[in-house]
Amino acid sequence: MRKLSFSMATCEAMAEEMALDDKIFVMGEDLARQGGIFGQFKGLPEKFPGRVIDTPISETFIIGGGVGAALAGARPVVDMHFADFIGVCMDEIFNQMAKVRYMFGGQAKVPLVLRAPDGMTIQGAAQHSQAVEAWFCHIPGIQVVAPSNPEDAKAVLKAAIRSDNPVIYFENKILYKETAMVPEIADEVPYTIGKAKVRREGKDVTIVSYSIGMKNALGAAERLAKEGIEAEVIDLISLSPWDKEAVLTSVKKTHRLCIAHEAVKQGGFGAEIAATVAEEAIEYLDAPILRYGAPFCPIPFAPTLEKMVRVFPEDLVKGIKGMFE
Amino acid sequence: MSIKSYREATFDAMKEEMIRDGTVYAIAEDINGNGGTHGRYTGLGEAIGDPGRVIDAPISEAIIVGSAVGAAMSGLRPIVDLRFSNCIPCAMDEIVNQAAKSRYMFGGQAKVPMVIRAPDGILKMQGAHHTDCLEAWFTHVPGLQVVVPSTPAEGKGLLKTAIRNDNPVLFFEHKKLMAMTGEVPEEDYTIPFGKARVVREGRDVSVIVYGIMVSRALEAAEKLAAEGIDAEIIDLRTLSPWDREAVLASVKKTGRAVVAHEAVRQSGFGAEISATIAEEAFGALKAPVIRIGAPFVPIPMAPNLEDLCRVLPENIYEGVHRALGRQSDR
Amino acid sequence: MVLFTRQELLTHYETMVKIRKFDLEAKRAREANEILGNVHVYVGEEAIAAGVCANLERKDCIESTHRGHGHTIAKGADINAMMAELYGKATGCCHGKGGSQHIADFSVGMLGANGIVGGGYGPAVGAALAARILKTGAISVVFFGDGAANRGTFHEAANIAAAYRLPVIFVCENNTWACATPSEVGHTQSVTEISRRAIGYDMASCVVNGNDFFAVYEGMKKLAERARGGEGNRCGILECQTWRPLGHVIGDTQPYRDAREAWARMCADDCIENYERRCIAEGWLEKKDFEEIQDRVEKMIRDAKQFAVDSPYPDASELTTDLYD
Amino acid sequence: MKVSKEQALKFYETMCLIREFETSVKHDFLNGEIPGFVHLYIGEEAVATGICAALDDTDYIESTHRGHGHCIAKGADIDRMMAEIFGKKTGLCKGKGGSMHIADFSVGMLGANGVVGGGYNLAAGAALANKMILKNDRVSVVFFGDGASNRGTFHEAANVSSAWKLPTIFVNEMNQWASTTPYETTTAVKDISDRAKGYHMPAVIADGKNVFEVYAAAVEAVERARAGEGPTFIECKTFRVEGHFVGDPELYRTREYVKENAALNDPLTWFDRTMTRKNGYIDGVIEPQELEAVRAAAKEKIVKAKEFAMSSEYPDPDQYTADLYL
Repeated sequence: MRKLSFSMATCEAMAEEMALDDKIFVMGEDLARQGGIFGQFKGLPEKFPGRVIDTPISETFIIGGGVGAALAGARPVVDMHFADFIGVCMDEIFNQMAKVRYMFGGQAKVPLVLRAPDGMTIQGAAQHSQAVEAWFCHIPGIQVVAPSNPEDAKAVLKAAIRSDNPVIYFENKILYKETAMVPEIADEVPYTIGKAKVRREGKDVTIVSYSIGMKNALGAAERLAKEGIEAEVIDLISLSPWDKEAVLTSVKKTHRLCIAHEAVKQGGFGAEIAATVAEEAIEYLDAPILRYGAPFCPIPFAPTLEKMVRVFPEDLVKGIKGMFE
Repeated sequence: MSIKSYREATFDAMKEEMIRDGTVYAIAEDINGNGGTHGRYTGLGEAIGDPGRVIDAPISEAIIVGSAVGAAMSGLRPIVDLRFSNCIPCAMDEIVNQAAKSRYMFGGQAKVPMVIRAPDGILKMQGAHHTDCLEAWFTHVPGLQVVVPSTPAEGKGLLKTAIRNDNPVLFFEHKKLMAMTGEVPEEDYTIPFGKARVVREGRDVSVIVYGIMVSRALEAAEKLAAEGIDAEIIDLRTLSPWDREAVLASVKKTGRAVVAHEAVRQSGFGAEISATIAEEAFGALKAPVIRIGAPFVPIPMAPNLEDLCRVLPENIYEGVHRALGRQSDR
Repeated sequence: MVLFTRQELLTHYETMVKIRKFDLEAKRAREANEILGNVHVYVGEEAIAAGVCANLERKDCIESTHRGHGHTIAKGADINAMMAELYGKATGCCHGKGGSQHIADFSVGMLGANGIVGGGYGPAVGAALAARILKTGAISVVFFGDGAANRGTFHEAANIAAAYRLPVIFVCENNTWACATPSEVGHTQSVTEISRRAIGYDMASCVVNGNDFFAVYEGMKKLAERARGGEGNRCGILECQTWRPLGHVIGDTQPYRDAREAWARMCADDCIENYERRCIAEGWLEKKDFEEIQDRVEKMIRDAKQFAVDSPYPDASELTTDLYD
Repeated sequence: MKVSKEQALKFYETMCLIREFETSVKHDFLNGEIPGFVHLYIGEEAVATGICAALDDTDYIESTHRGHGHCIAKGADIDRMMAEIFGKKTGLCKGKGGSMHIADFSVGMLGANGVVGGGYNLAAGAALANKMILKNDRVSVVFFGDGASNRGTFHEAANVSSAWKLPTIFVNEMNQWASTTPYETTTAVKDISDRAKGYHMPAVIADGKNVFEVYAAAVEAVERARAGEGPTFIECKTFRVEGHFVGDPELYRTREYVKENAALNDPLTWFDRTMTRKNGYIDGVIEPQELEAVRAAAKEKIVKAKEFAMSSEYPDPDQYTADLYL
């Protein structure tokens, strides 16, 4: 165990896996010289000469090329610079990456990891702040993960790299600087994609979140504890597939559900969680499901406006206390 | 009134709007070659007496949409056709980062009045690259409006609204609609966005649908009526904005809800509807909210596998029975 | 060589100085955290925006890049509103919703900076199409960097502009750096002169020294006249070879190159000094003309900053305005 | 360049197989036995044949929606191809792909593509993997039409292939029609291969009806690619005889126009005419009856393939979620 930042934890995961398998390579913009714009690839170019490749600003190639490389037997990890740019290569993700294996009846496999730094920083404005994970949960053929802390960052990335499926790895830009104790992981399977973790046990209400949203979930749980409400906090970690059972089990225990994410509320992944519970465990609920997400507008630049699109622990606290009135 | 196919009804809508307003133009691949997919544009240039406003585009989706954004910001009202919903991802950035955001980012200086028409849905063995229903993505994008018409008459009125409306609109049309015929008013009319219509009144269960699913729900309702089950069917018409009030009012009346669409079930728009009901009509719910959508796979080619991905009247019928069967013991 | 009137010479000089001082102030303010978010400055490339826009009329449209302050000023935007926008104030040209990276002033045909590299081609082509259908006689200019030249959107736009005979001028600001990656042949670039690609679209092209206002002006003049003069393929590529003396974005420590050298290289070939030298050598202007303008602009920028600082932030109620009509 | 008579006959066999295959598919589609979308390669046979003859089984090709010809030329099993087009479980893709997504990875055919211009980046990526990561000398070929040449994906793949000297070969099938649009109305250049100049990429124009000329161009490109000298652009001037898809009413062009151009560009009649006389491509000539024998054998094979397809089962319903995740 030693203290590592989220971004260093991802570097470590990459380095360990690349050392184990020389079919793994990294491709993206600004990697070789700068180690990624958030330092999330630092040291790799030196450690693995020739296996960290600077691409032009050609996202359709970064993904499409990654898919082709995977089809040819390599194991690419590609970087999307900002998740906001993912729309630029949506076709390569949706029509190629996600479908080739299925369309071709299992002849192909696409062991590719797409690293996508997402979320709001400070005044990043409309095109550098988005959380778009929900789109990809609607796409059969890819897996979607979004870890919330350095330890998971490493374990989940290792699992993603070892997976023979295409995985989109959302890494929140604010979380990069978070530090925490991270264990050296030996060679055993570090994490099983699709499994959630109960971060905090509780009996009164279930709070479900992932990625940066966990700050709100845990923050709210602490405040609620002071008022005698014991919240159970579930970190989904993986969104597609997602750990339905973990959520249902918890809700059947607590009878209350609160969901929070940074992404726009309408059409967000929170809706999938709420809808699933409404269909499979509604008879256990003692209160309406609460869902928190950004209001329905792009991320504005001005600080006064930007504050309005963020979700804060206080919002959850207020809503959850309402469940008990 | 006269009987028209969906194709003819929407053609009339474009024709009338393009004659009325010289700033409306249509651009697509093959638009003059074969009238675009399903011949929805055949003869449009001549019909409006101005072939220059019906433009053949290269196979360059990014620029077809991107240029439409620029043209719209410069005073035109483009109708962009992307042939198949699966071509949308080729222009995803132009839609979500340019069309949707320009007005907002630039503080209202710009406006982007454009319509993107995209035929979608399963027809017959077209494989995984020509059939997906992608509406859910765009309901998650502030700045866009999403329309999914269900009949020829609806198609005409909604398309006219979309063309006159000053926002970027995604107009999803199920391929099975194209040849569907129905009564279409001759006169000039529009249908407001965000206002659902109750297609069939009922007291036992609310069936919330849109697009092609409306006719399938009606079919299911007939079968249910024969068993004495009275289903209320709501056609959302537009998904963003969507008529929460109408849905909530109906569910509060019936106490039961079934939501159905042809898109993949996981993270589809049905989830938003169902989640909203669970939040805001919770007290009125007598049963779980049933959600029906395609299984979590791309569309396979083999006809028998393909059929497993369709959402048909029997699926809705069966869903209603599930809603009625499992009473909530709350 | 065109002969400028004394007034024109002074105006062009003032434009360049205005851009330089505006961006140095923006740099200072960002480094002092008086403004936040991504700020990309145009220092060193002033002659391009000035030389290109000097050939444009108000009705002509420009599509800018993430490095857009220079283009906005050269096209005639109000610098008070611009500075206020950088501060995210209600008085900003985008009411504080856009910020540096999404700055725009439609009243002078500046259709917006773009956070998406290569996102401007489409709108520029569309604006030209609109000009044709509305018969306004306007032409469009899209600025793009050597990095953006590798986006597929360039190819699609160039082809369509040429195939439709639209009056679009593609102005490449080849400053040799794509963010942290050098645009070297064999690294991420396949051609030394991006304008070579004009051949593939049967387009006119012209390569000029981007640090020489007069060369840029001349090159642009030729292409603009061709674009306005009706017949045949009316679009063209103007490649301006220049240099990016500062980091990609303010706060970029430039681990990928020697920052001091990068700055020194500009000082040795500064477009503003080149302009002064030429004017004095030709006996067109004198030193005091320049000093007089320098002082005047100095004050303008100070006032602009004051205006920005004094302006209020947008009211929270503005959050969802300017989204739908 | 000269080739052996055997090689020439091999070319002919492949071209006949493609022609017979497509003719049979067209027939079965029109009488309703094959549903979905089917795009025919009739008239362009010499391109796939000449290019693939220069490749090894371990080399890759990325195909298009008009992919049957590429698939056959690359050596895919014809019975299983036909079964796939009928959506049967014995198909190359177990009935999941169909005509537009046909693929046979066992012979390096990385798939037809329903997205126009979807193949460039995949091919360039395979080339990158082989050259820079797996360190072998395999080459990748991407076929694309004049319409697809306007997709931005071409630009991105061409630039990286040249910048990194990847073993990617861009084979443009200039068949003059982007589905229903004559290429000149939406394409800014006469010779699409001119675009190679924008990437410092060598380019050559080949007569698409002349399998020898195509083959020669391919051999040179493959040598260059294997030698690490980077990509090549081969533009094959050909003509799309059939509609964009089977059932296309072709309102956009006249019968006469099609007949005339089909006759001018047909690779099989050209081959017959040229080989039965003294010519610069082989020593001696090929007798008409030898050609007839090849044609007959091809017909025979296709009849068998159809029987195989018809007699095969549809996939078991429980297979619909298979082959998605590992």
